[in-house]
Order: sequence, then C-alpha cells, then structure tokens
Amino acid sequence: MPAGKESEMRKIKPLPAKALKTPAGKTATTVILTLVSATLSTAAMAVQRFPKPEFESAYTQPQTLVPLPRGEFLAWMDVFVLVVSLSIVTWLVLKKRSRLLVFAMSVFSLAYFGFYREGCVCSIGAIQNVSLALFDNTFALPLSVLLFFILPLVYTAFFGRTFCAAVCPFGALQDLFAFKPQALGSRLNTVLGILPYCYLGLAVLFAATGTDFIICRYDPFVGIFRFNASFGMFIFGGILLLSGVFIARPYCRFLCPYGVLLNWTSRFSRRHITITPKECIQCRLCEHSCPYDAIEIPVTSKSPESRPAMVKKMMLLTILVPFMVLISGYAGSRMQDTLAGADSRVKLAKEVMALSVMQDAGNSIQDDSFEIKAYKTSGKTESQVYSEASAVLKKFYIGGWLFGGFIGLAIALMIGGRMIPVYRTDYVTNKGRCFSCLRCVDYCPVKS
Amino acid sequence: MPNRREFLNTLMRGGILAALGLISGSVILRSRDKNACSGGFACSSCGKSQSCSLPAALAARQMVWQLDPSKCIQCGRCATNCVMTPSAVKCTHAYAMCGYCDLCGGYLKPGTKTLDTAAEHQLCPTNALKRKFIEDPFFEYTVEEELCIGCGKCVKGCSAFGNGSLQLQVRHDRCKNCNECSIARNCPSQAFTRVPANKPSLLKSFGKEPLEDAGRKGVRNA
Amino acid sequence: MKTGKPPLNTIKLLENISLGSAVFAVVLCVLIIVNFIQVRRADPLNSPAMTVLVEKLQNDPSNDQLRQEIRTLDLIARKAFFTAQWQVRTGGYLLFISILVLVSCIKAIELIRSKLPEEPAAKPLMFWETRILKRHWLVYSGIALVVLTLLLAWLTHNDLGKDLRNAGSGERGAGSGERGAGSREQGAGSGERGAGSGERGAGSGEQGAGSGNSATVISDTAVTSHQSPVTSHDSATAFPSWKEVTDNFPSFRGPGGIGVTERTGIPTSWDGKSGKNVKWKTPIPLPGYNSPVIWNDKLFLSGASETKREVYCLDAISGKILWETPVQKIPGSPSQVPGVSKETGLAAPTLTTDGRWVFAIFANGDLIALDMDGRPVWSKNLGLPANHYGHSSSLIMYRDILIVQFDQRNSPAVIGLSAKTGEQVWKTARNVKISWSSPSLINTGKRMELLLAAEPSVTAYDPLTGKELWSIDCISGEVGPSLAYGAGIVFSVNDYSTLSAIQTGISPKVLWENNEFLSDVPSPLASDKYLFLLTSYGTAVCYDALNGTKYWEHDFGNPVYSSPMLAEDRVYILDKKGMTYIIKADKVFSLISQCPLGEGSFCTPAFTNRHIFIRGDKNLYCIGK
Amino acid sequence: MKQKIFIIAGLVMLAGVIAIMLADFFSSRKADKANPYDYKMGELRKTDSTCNGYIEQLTIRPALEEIHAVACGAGDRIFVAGKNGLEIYQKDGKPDGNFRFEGLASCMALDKKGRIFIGIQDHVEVFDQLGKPCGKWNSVSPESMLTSIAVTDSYAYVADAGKKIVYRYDLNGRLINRIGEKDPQKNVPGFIVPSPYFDLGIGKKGELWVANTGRHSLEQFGDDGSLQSAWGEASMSSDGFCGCCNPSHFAFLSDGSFVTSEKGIERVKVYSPQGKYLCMVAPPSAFIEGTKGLDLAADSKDRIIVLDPEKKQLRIFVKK
Repeated sequence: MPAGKESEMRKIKPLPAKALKTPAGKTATTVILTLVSATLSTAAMAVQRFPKPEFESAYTQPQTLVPLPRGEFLAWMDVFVLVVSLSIVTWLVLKKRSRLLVFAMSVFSLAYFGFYREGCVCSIGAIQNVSLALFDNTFALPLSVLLFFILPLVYTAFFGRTFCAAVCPFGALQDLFAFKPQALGSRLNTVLGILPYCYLGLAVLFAATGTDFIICRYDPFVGIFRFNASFGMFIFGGILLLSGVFIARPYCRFLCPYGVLLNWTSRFSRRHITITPKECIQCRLCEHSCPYDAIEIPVTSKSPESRPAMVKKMMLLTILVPFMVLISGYAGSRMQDTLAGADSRVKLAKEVMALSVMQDAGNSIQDDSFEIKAYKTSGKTESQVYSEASAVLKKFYIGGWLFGGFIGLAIALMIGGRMIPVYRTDYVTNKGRCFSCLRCVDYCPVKS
Repeated sequence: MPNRREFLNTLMRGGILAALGLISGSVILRSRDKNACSGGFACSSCGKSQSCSLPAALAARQMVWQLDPSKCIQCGRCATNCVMTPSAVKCTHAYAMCGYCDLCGGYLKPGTKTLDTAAEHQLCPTNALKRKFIEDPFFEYTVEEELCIGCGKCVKGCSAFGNGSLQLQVRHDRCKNCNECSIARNCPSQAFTRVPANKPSLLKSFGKEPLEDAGRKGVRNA
Repeated sequence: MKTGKPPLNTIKLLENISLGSAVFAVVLCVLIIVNFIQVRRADPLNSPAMTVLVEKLQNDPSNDQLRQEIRTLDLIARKAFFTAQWQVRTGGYLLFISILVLVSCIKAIELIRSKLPEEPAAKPLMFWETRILKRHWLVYSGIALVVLTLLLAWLTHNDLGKDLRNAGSGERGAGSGERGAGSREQGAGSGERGAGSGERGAGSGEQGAGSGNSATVISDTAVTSHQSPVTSHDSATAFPSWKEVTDNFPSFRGPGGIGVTERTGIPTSWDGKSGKNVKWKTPIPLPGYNSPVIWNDKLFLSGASETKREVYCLDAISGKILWETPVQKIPGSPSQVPGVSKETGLAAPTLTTDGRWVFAIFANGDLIALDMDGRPVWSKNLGLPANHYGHSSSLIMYRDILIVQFDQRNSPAVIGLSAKTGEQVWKTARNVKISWSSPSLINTGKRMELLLAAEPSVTAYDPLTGKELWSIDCISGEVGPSLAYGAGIVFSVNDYSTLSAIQTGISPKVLWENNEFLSDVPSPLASDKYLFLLTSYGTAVCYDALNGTKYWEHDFGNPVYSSPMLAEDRVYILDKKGMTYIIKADKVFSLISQCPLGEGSFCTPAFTNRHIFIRGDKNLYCIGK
Repeated sequence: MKQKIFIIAGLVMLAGVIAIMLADFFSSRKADKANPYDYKMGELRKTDSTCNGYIEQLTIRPALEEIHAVACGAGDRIFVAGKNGLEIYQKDGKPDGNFRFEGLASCMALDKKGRIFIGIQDHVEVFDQLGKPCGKWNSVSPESMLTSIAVTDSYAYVADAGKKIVYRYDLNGRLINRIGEKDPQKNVPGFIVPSPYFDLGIGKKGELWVANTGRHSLEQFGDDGSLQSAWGEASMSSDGFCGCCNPSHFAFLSDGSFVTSEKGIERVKVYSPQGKYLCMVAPPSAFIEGTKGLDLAADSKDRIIVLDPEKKQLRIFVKK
C-alpha cells in the first residue's frame, strides 16, 4: 500500500457543522470525531483488499465518521461533584442546620445529577454493576462507578443519610412533590418496609446472574430527567410522583434498594442529625413535622410485657431464625424457574426446545422468531444453548436460596429489633429511616 | 449503658466499612478485561497493551454500548426499544465497502424496475437514505442522520444483496449510555456489547469477504 | 419565620397560578397520551394503504396517477410522523415548564405560610401497643410472603431444569450418568469429540472416523435446508431428527410405520425374471418374512432357522452383504424352539434403525442392538412370547427409545427401551389379546402418538413416557393388519371385525365404519384423501378417507400378504406370487403397470430415491437404475 | 377522613406502580416480537417448486477448514480447494487423494494435462495432481484479488475482482493481455464488480465468458478484448439475476447451457446457450440464508457440483 495513501486515510477530518448539532447542544464539545478506518488498522488493511470503484470524475469518497462518546474525564468530574455536594450537604445538615439551604442543595443536585447528567450512573443503579462485577470478572467496573456506590455509604456511616437529604436526584425530585404528606400509620409502614428488601434481593440476584439490571429497567425518573423515554416509563414516573403528593418520597421509602443499605449503615452512624441541638423541651412541635414517619416519640413507660416473657420470646426468636431463613430460602429456591424465566439464555433455550420438539414431530415452522433466527445464524449447537441455560438455572437455584434466606433474615431481624427494650425521654429521629431533610429541625424552637 | 451502645455502634460501623473495603478491593482486583485494556486511556504508555494485566477498574475505563454488525440480524428492535425517540442507533455508511451500485438493495424496494429516487421505490420509511449520481454507473448513498430511525431495513437489504456497507451503529452523540441498554436487553442476537469508550465503533469492514469470512456466520445447527 | 399577617394577596395569586398550571399540565398530559395512542395505532410509516398501492403499482407499472398518489401519500405520512414527534417533544417541554411553575408556586406558598405548627392534641402515646402491633404485622407479612412465593412457585413451576437436562442429554444420546457433565463438554473441539465417540463404540465406526479423517459421503440426501451438517457429522451419538428419519426408511412400512414414503423417482416398471431394471439381486442366507429397512446406503434384514438367527447388512448401492452377525449367547434365551406357523416364521418382525444402531427381534424373544458395523451393543431376551403363530410385531423407534409391542398371552405390554443401553425406560401393561400387528408413530400436529392395535382396542401412547393417551374399542379377533394414518384419521381393520376410521385430536372418535371388505394380513393405507384397503385374497378397495364413500374395488386375483405402500401418489401392491401392481392413488381405478419379481414374496417393499428394495422368498432385489 | 382518602389514593398508585413492574417483568410480551419495519425477505426466497428440474444426488463433506473452489477433472474426478489444501474425490464421492499448500485458494482450474491452477489471493500457483508445485506466477498487483481462473489448451484466463479486469496468460504464466477494460471505441462497457465475486468460464466452443456482475450480465469476449455478445437482466424473480451484482459464479453444461449461482437470494439455475431461463437446480430453500460464494462445476455427465461454503459441502445435483 503506498505510504501516501495510508496517511491520507488516517487523516482525521472534522464532521460538517450540521452533524455536530446534538439535541442538547452540550455534547458538541465532547464529541471528537475519528475516522473509523483509521482507528482499526486491520480494517484499513482489509479495505485495501477490495478497492472501491475507480471513479473517473473528480469524486472523492467521503470518510465514515463516528462520534466519540462523552469524554472520560467527565466521569471523574461527576465523582468530584458527588464528593463536594456530599460534603456541603453534610455540613449544612450537621453544622448549619438550615432546611432552606438543604433545599437549595437538593435543587442543585436535581439539576446536575438529574437533568444535566440525566440520572446515569446513579448510586442506586451502581449496586447492580458492583454485584455483577463481584460474580463475573470479565465485567469491567469503572472506578468511578464503584465510587458512586461506595462514597454515599461511607458518608452515611459517619453522618447519616445526608446523601438522601439533598444529593440523590431521585430524593430531591420526590421531595419537591411532597405537598400533602400523610402519616401512614405503623402497620402500613412496617409491611411496606419489607418491599425494599425484596427489591434489593431481586436486583442483586438478577445482576449477579447477568440477567437484567432491574433497578435501571424500572428507573422511574430517568425518563423525566432526559425528556425522552418510552411511554411506559413516563407513566410509571408520573404515577409515582403523583402518589408522592400524599405518601412522601414513595420510592425512597418503599422501593429504593440502595435505601436498605443506607438504612442499615445509618443506624450505626457516628454523628447523626438530632432534632434539637441541645436539650429537648418536650414541646411536641416536631411530632408531626416529619413527612416520612421517622420521628420516634419518647418512651418512659414500661413495656406491658413482662421482662421474663420478653426474654423468652427473644430466645424463641433466636431459635426460630434459622428456620425462618430456611423456610423462606426454600420458598425462594422454588421460584427458580420463574425467576430464571427472565433470563434471555433460558428464554432462548425454551424456544429452542419448543422448536426442536416441533421439528421432531415433523412440523415445519413458518415464521421463526428473531431469537430463533439469530440462534440459527450464530452457529451455536442446541446442547450449548441448553447447557448455558442450565448453568443459569443452577445459579438461580443457589441465588433463590440466598434471596429467600436474605428476606427471611431481614424479617427476623426486624422482628428482633421490635423486641429490644426502649427507654428515652426525648423526641429523636429514627436513625435508619431519617433522610436528614431538616424539616423537624425547622420546627424545633430550640436553636443553638 | 450508653458506653456499651456506643462501642457496639463503633464495632458495627467498622464492620460495615470493612465490608465495603472488601467489596471494592475484590471488585477492583478481580475485574480484568484484557480486551478493554489494549491501547487504552491508562495503558497507552506501557507499550504492552495486549498483555497488560492492570485491573480494568483501575484503568478507569468507561464502557459504552455498541452494536456488533456481524451479529446483527436487523430485527428492527433498535428502532422501537431504545429509550430515546428516535433511537440512538442509526445507520452508518462504511463508504469503503460500498459498491456504489445502481441497483442498491438497501435503497430500492425489491422488484423495482426503474431505478430512481421516486417515493414508491424507496425502502427507507423516512427517506433518510439519499442517492446521488456520481458517474455512470456509480451512485453515492448517504444517510441523513436526522431522519434515520434505526430500523435497519436498508441494512438488511444491503447485507443480503450487496456488500453490507450500510450498518447499524450506536451514535454516541445521541446515546445516553444507560447503565443497562434497553436495546441490548431485547436484542435477539446479543449483538450489543460494552466496548471501551476510546474505541467506540464496531463497524465491520471489507477483507473478510469472501475468503476469510467462513467464521462469521458459522454453521447453523439443527 | 414570618411574623404578622401573611400577605393574602400574594398567596391568592400564587394559588391561582398553581391552579392554572396544574390544569394546563393535565390538559397537556391528556394531549400527549392521545397523540401517543394515535401514532401507536396507525404508524404513518407503515400504513397498509401504502403497501397496497405499491403492490398495485408493481402490477401496473405504467399507471402514473397511481404513482402520483403514492408520492402524495408518502409525503403526508412522513410529515405526519415528524409532526407527531415534534408535538410530543414540544408537549413534553411545555409540561415540564408548567409543572415547574406549579411546584415553585406551591413551594412559595409553603414558604410564605410557614408558621409554627399547632401543638398536637394530647393523645395517649401508645408506644408499646404499636410496637407489638408492628411485630405481629411483620410476622403476618413474612408468612404471607413465604406462602405467596410457594404458591407462585408451585403454580408456575415447570421442571425447566429437568427438561433442559433431558433435551441436552437426549441430543447427545448419552445415558443418565454422564448427562450433566456430558452436555457441558460439548464445547470441546471436534477432534476430541470424534475420539470420544470412538471410545463409546456405538455408531462410531463410520461417522466418528468420518469426522476425524478426510470425508464422509452420504448419498441420497434430498434437497433440504433443514438438515444440518453438524447433527449427522459431529455428534455421532445424537439421535436423528424426525426429518432425517423421514428421509430414510428406518422401519416396517417406512418412517412412522404407516406405509407412506416421501422418496421420489420410484421406478414403475421392472421384470425380475429377465432382469429388466433390476440393479442387483442378492440371495439372503436364512429365510425370514421381515422386510428390509434402510438408512443412508445401508440396508438391514434378518433371517432365522430353528438353530440360527442372523442379522444382515447390505450395501444398498452394490447389493453386497457388508456383514452378517449371528445372534447368539443372549442371556435368558430359551433353548426351546418357539412354535410358530409356517406363514409367520421365526424372523417375522422387521428391524428398525436410527443410523446409529440397528435393532432386531426374533420369534423366541431375542432382542439385539448392533452398531452400523455389525458389532453387538447390547442384547436381551424378553422371554419366550406366548404366541401361537409366532411373534411378528415389528420394532419402531422414537428419538432415543426403542419401542416393542409385546402383545402375548401372558401380561401383554408395550415396552420402551433405551436405544443406547437396552435398559427399560418405560413399560405399559396392555389389557389386550395377542396381536400380530406392528406399531405406528404418527404426528397429530400437536404431539407424536404411538398407535397399537389389538383386540379390543386401538390405543395411543406417548412414545416418550408410555403414558396412554386415548383408546377406542373398535377392533376384535386375531389382529394382524397394522394401522393406516392420513388426513388426521387413523384406520384400523381386521378380518371378521370391522374397518374403522378414527378421528384423532383432543377427543378421538370413530368417524365411520364399514365391514364390506376386511383384511386379515395386509395393512390398510391412507393418503390425504383416500383410504386403500387390500384384502388378503387380493381385492383392493378405495374409500373416501373422510366419509367412507366407496370409490372403486378391484380384484387382482392373487392373495396378498405384503402391505401396500404409497409413493409419489402411486400405490404399490405386491402379491404373494411376487407381482407388483402399481396403481394411481386416485378415486378412479387406474393400473399404471404390473411388474413380476420372479419369485414369491410375503414382505413389504422399501424405498429410497429412485430405488425399490423387495425381499422375495430367497433373494433381495434392488429395482432401479 | 380526608387523610384516609389521601392515603388510599397514594397507596393505590403505589400498588399500581409495583403491579406494572411485576407484570412487565414477568410477561413474555409476544407483541414486542413483531417488527413494524420488517423487510420480509422470505417472500423473495419462495420459488415455484414445479420448475425444479434437478435433484440432489450426492453430498460430499470435505475435511478442509474452508472450501472456496471446485473443479472437475478427467474421469469426472472432483477437485475442491480451500484453506491451505486441496482434496480430490472420485465421481461417486470416494476420497481420491489430497495435498496441502499454503494460503487461501479462491479459484481453481485444470488443464488437459491434469495440472491444477490455483488462484491464491493475488497470484496463481500451479501443481501437478500429486501436489508437486510446478510454478508460481507473479502477482499483477498487491490489490489483486483473483476470483476465477479458466484454462484452454493454450491460455489461462484469470479474473481479478480487485482490479476488475481479466488477464490472459499463456500456460507458463506470461501475461499476454488484459480483457474487458472500459473502451467506448470498442463498445466495451468495462466490468462493474461491486463485491468480490467475479467469475469467468470457457464455453462449449472455447470462447471466453465473463460475469459482469454489476450489470447483471454474462459477456463473451474475443482474445483481443473485443466484446462479442452479452445477455442477462436484473430481476428478483427466477428468470433474472437478483441483488446488486450477480451471478456470482457460473459453469457450462456439455450443450453450452449456463449454470449460474447467485447470492442474496441463494439459487442455482440453468439457462440455455442463448440466455433463456430453463429451470431451477437448487432453490433458495436449499441453502442457509446468507450463503455467499456458491462455486459451480459440471462434469461430463452434466451433473452439477455446487460448492456450499456455509454448509461446507459439495452438493451434486442430477437431472430429475
């Protein structure tokens, strides 16, 4: 190949201005256009193998241009913004104790992480990336995604759920819509409180088996952030926001899988927000201020249940825990087929099996599904498909046990938590459930 | 009593932090993607890009979604399953592969007798593929990206009857790079893969046709 | 914190604005949804009207008006598509703005109105009560969750894993022991696979070597896109697809045992005496009334005398006997010679094969499996059949299962054996008298059914499990003829009984009956439209398959024991003297030709493309060029 | 009371959201499987089965890793060449020898003496029947991509899809002239070869025929490069050549009839010496969709040997 020609082919040529028009106009700077054939030197060689027609007119062949994705440094900028906003919010929550400023920060986060960064990758979704990376070491997890997962948890371990207060765009958006929050009552709170555990368990199960990222699939607000999504996604987000008018932050409280992790981390946090900076004057003003039912009332009376009875119950529970875990684990493992049915490899195996039964019976299939067509051109053998699917199925069997066991354990621990004797004189926030939104602080007449 | 509670709290907090450290450590050290590492962002200086064993997570490689045209069967789901409307997947023309045919299988409806740009002859539902006369008997075909909805009709025609120079590709200026690509989930042939952001294109090109091409399609089985 | 009176006017204004924007937002939502539904219902880019017009134009290319119409429609469609998109996008932005206004107004009102909350009414703080309540609710919901999960699991449980394992192992034809591991090894290279199948010893000789060495030649493959090279090439131990089965002639009366073959180019004239159109003729060492079966270019027969039993393999191209394997030293084989009639003989049941192994059964209950090179793979004795004429039911195979109809006097049964090992996979007891008919496998469109006939019933079984699917009492006597199947109807007949047409399906029922002509030995034969019945004294009758209307009858004059065969819309009838009558499979009787064999025959001919194989009393003939 | 209504409304919506999620996740969504923009190629691949004049008689499965070229030699022996080697079969499909060489053979021809001319990418190598090399011709250009070769008593014609030209060599590899260059004076339109399929062959009377695929025609040339005659038209139906550029390969029967193969709609057909469509040899349904490069050969008994590179088979068709 003549040297001159090669250098000509490797020339990088900017795209005409028209093509640079992007919907938001913002990526224009980040779009670096390269010549495809130049990036793949083997391809450039290959092109030479079969030359283009020899044109007699002055026609020159245009070069195929592909836009480059968003620059990698921007991912680091996101991490930087995350750290900074986490720090600021933590400072606002713990030191400034200003609801208004926290609200302002939440608007900023909504604008940056929500509308500018369009909600991806978020800390909630990063759960799945991390669990997939843990179980599949061919899956490359960028450090920035890992940091998105880790950093809010680390902050929470020390300062409570300040991430939820004003950094997470989901929380910020729902917070805006909490117009008429209603107290849900203990029963509903308790029962609905189990949902996030199920969601987390399923999300990890499906991510670890490489089946699906259900958190992202059912991400309610990402469509709103992008002004572009499927119709179903909009409806989904819209309904959730509407329900959020009465049930404040429904996603955060009753769905968010990351919330489960934050909840447990926050319970052991070092410095959590307190309603009053000093002594509680028992004015009871904050009692109904929390839209999230996260304020605990003082308990000075004694439990009506006698102490020996409680101890007995506690011991019974301790004995029962393994059984509960086993029973729900068994239930989970029985769901193996249903759960694995969501996996594309299992779906394909099912289709192939149906096809081969039909073919063995001598029926010719008129119209193959696209999956079958793709399978036929892929060169995979039937048994390869089956063994792949049974490997997945096996994973789901183990995963089903773990998932069920996890739910059982979570419920057992929740029951256990309701048995620990309590004595407190002040109004305090529930360290697990409190989003550090500072509404209660606003109501507290005691100022520092 | 408060001291004991405080101690337990610290213990648990330490446990949680240790668990987090363990998770991140294992994720960083275990995820090695040698493919993603070749000649990349962090590896370009070391000179042994292929054999590099630096954990991919440390190389901070962003991964983006791309469609592998050699696996694509043009089912049309790119047009309907993308979270974006119109889809972020669009037809890209690898000019170097194009035969500049008069009778273009990607442009014209099958069975068309007169080869012209009349609406009734066009395969593209949105008129996004443009035909321009160059010289007898060559025609240039270009994709107008604004109009393309990524349905892959022209791609199917071109790969069946022509050289396959029209190919579907994720356009990264439109792609939101969702954590999980909605098209990938619905792709029947697993043609969607994560590729390193510094090599975001998987356009296929000539040379494997026809002599080195046997491996591409493979032999179909029962 | 505001002190004093809140600015009422501002609040009023803000309230009005928020109300207005809320209404606006709702209206926009409705509009967008309507637009969406509209686009979804009628995609402007895919209007059927357009398709119709273009099709019209293709038929009438000179119609310029039509051309113009299409272009206009096309323009409108594209405009509509992009307008709809524009509308949705603009609507979305407007919706966003209105909601933004709404939210900011409400927040502003909140801010202005914010005041100290009222002190809540003093009500008893029931901490412990709620706590206990919570605990109970947790327990209830936990139990509910587990119950729900289990319920769902049982409702949706489908044994997918087992199915996959079965499917995987079925394909490889591997036994139960190596199932899991075996299917996972499949990814290994073909060389290793070739070696593996060689070790396994079964079906390996030819095909295993073929994959290792230079080439495998398979002749007589029909033009087919279904057949994949890999199934027959690489995985030497996989059972053949049904397509491959129907491409061969693996059992008595062809694939499925219903007397129909899809082979083409079948000769219509020959003369065995003069040798006209006879490719070759080979004497068969031992006598037997079993008919030839063929896989690719190998043809299998058996023969028996009172002391010896042998299986023969012939090269279908040259007629050379490739191997003959004596069947001996079978554990449990009775020393006594079974009492058989002359017309049944000691080797009446026809063999069956699946290209990997060939199976033969003899009148004394000896059952043997041989590989393609004649090496025994397994053998067993099923016990001396209590059968006064001699056992004559032929073998048939489905997937990996060898099916034996064992209708004898003591505990009659149908048995499914693993083709690979001979182990019993299933056994279903039959409440029937002794029979001499052979099993048939039919595809009803929904499933494969194994059909057996014996007094008192025609019964269908699932060939994979042996489960009885249906049974109809419609036959009696010493049943000799097997069944016919065509147009979704099963036909059964026996002498001194009746001819019944049974509609298959969800609830099989007898469509029509007739007892004018009945058969003692030859099986009936059905095409898509007609039923051909041949009596053992040599009269052929044609009925309408659906309603039993008799179209014609014709007496050929000589007794017939062989079953008629349908090939290329012709019926081949071979009488006991060796004369083959070829008639059109039509509602008008039309004799195409009659061709003598030169010797008598009791057997049913076998077919490949362009060839017929007929076993005479002494010789096997290959008819064709 | 009001509070209760709010709570219930909120809860109902929340339940709705969860129900939507579950329903969406566990439903198989059959409707999604239809493609509104489907380009239905199945219709085009359907052919009238009554015009099938041939039946597949024999299938040979060569052991070569890839196969690309087939030719018939003396005694109707079948030669197949591909990646790094060549195999020989008797007419009934029995193996009859093989040898190995380096490279990817793309085309092959035999001369009267039984010498085997193999086009390997950009040059021709000559072997005797036992595989002994007896010549390696110089490459014309590194851009060359030899796709067909045909040999007469005194000349070898080589089609180069890379340079879109036909070369005439003597049998010792000396280039004599180029055929088919665009020449308006001589009325030669020039070859349009949009894809790397470019076949040529020697007709009954020893005349040279070249497939001008981009024009969907077969053109006959004199040794001086003059265009003698041409036939062929583009059509999706079975009487013409489909797609952008076909026929991809062709061969001659003993009466001078053409056997052609196409890609796009994979089919093998027979045309009369005058270019009139006669019958189908193998319909599209006989091939795996997307098969390209069906090389053809015909033996003295007019059996048609189709090289199927996807199935890796030599498929021999005979007249019904």
